[in-house]
Amino acid sequence: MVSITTDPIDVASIYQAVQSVHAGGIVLFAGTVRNRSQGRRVNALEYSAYIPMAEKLMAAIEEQMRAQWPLHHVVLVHRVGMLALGEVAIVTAVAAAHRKEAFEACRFGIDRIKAEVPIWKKEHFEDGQEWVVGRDDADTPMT
Amino acid sequence: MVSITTDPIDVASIYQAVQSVHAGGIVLFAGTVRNRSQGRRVNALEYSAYIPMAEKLMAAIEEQMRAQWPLHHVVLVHRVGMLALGEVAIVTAVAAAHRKEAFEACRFGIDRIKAEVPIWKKEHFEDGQEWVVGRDDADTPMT
Amino acid sequence: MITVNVKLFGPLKDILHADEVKVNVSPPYNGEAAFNALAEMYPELRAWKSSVRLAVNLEYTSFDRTLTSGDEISFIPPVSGG
Amino acid sequence: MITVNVKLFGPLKDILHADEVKVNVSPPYNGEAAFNALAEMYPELRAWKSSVRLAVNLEYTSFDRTLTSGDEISFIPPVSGG
Repeated sequence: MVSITTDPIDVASIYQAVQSVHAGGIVLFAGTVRNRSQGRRVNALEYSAYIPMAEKLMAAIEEQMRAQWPLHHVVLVHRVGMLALGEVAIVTAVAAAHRKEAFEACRFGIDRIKAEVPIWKKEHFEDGQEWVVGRDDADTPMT
Repeated sequence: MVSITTDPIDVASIYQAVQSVHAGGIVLFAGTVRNRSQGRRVNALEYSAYIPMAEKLMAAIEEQMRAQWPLHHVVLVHRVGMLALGEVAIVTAVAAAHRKEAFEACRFGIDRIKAEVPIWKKEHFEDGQEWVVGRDDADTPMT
Repeated sequence: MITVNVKLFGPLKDILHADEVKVNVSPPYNGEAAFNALAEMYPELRAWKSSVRLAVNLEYTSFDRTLTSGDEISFIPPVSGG
Repeated sequence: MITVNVKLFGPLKDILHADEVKVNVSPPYNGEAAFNALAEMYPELRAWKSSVRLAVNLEYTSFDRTLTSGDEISFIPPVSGG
């Protein structure tokens, strides 16, 4: 299940959605808004997306995940709009029989989303705003 | 924070405990009771632990995680007693600035717990019970 | 001459102050011709030529992809979701 | 002769039908001697000798570790938590 949403992401309900008696291992990644980026204090992050293309690519990523690993449930959700500090921007959650597959698939999901899906974030600082573009992964506020 | 508990594990409250405005990435692993093991239908899992030693080793694992990766929060919780299908036996949750560290540390935590910590599970089937001992990881019901 | 709809996002949207713009494309009617036509109107776009990817009808493709009138295309700046 | 407290878990607890047992250990007063003393009383334990690990006072150690009267020890069967 993939979606782009303007509503706050409820991590607990995503956990409930992926868990089942068939799955022994659940791995959930949540990316949240951090208060610093490259040494500057962040006030908020603004996400925008090319929504129909983003949903299409996220659905393709779910398919790739299911093709590579035997997964019971997959949830990939990205929020757009203005997010306050600590809010959840993205969740990738996977349930599988065993933990190895769950870890690998969950990691693959977030890595592919960050690499491919047409979503952009703008950092809002005290003294201005800046699109995050072509920055090394390790330096982005939300990895 | 590490603990061995007889109470049901509340995944949502663990997520709340690890998230913060300093951490951009949270990875949470939950191991739950699966309804099948090696082709047999499982009714329940019973976990027992050498509790003081298990807590000591889990604290050492948390220390190893914090020594290897810059982590904001770590929660390692294992439940003991009789668990019904779908119930959560273990959660390892990690919050870090970036996802790479969060994934690696979370995986390390569950891997070390499964390899070292003196906790044992007994599978309860329709027609009997069996300690899980020295079984390959991939074959255990709860990985 | 064909006409395509160009969707704009992120920094490119800020340059054009628009979500979408129609662009007339001359031969060879491909993605690169569309970009060049747009960059002629908005010279600030030129700096983005080497970093954007072309999407046609919601799929990434190469700049030499031939376009058809009515295609929805986008020049996708480096993404930064997650 | 020394006496140590042996904590029992998992399949070993099922063999002895006890959580804990006191064992008198003869020279060389080490983990192996303790195991052998216990296995003499409970021959079913012998099959576990190659797979258990010794813990002394809550820490894994080797079978040749010298014990002291009053030590809390355990023969840890292969673990299966998680």
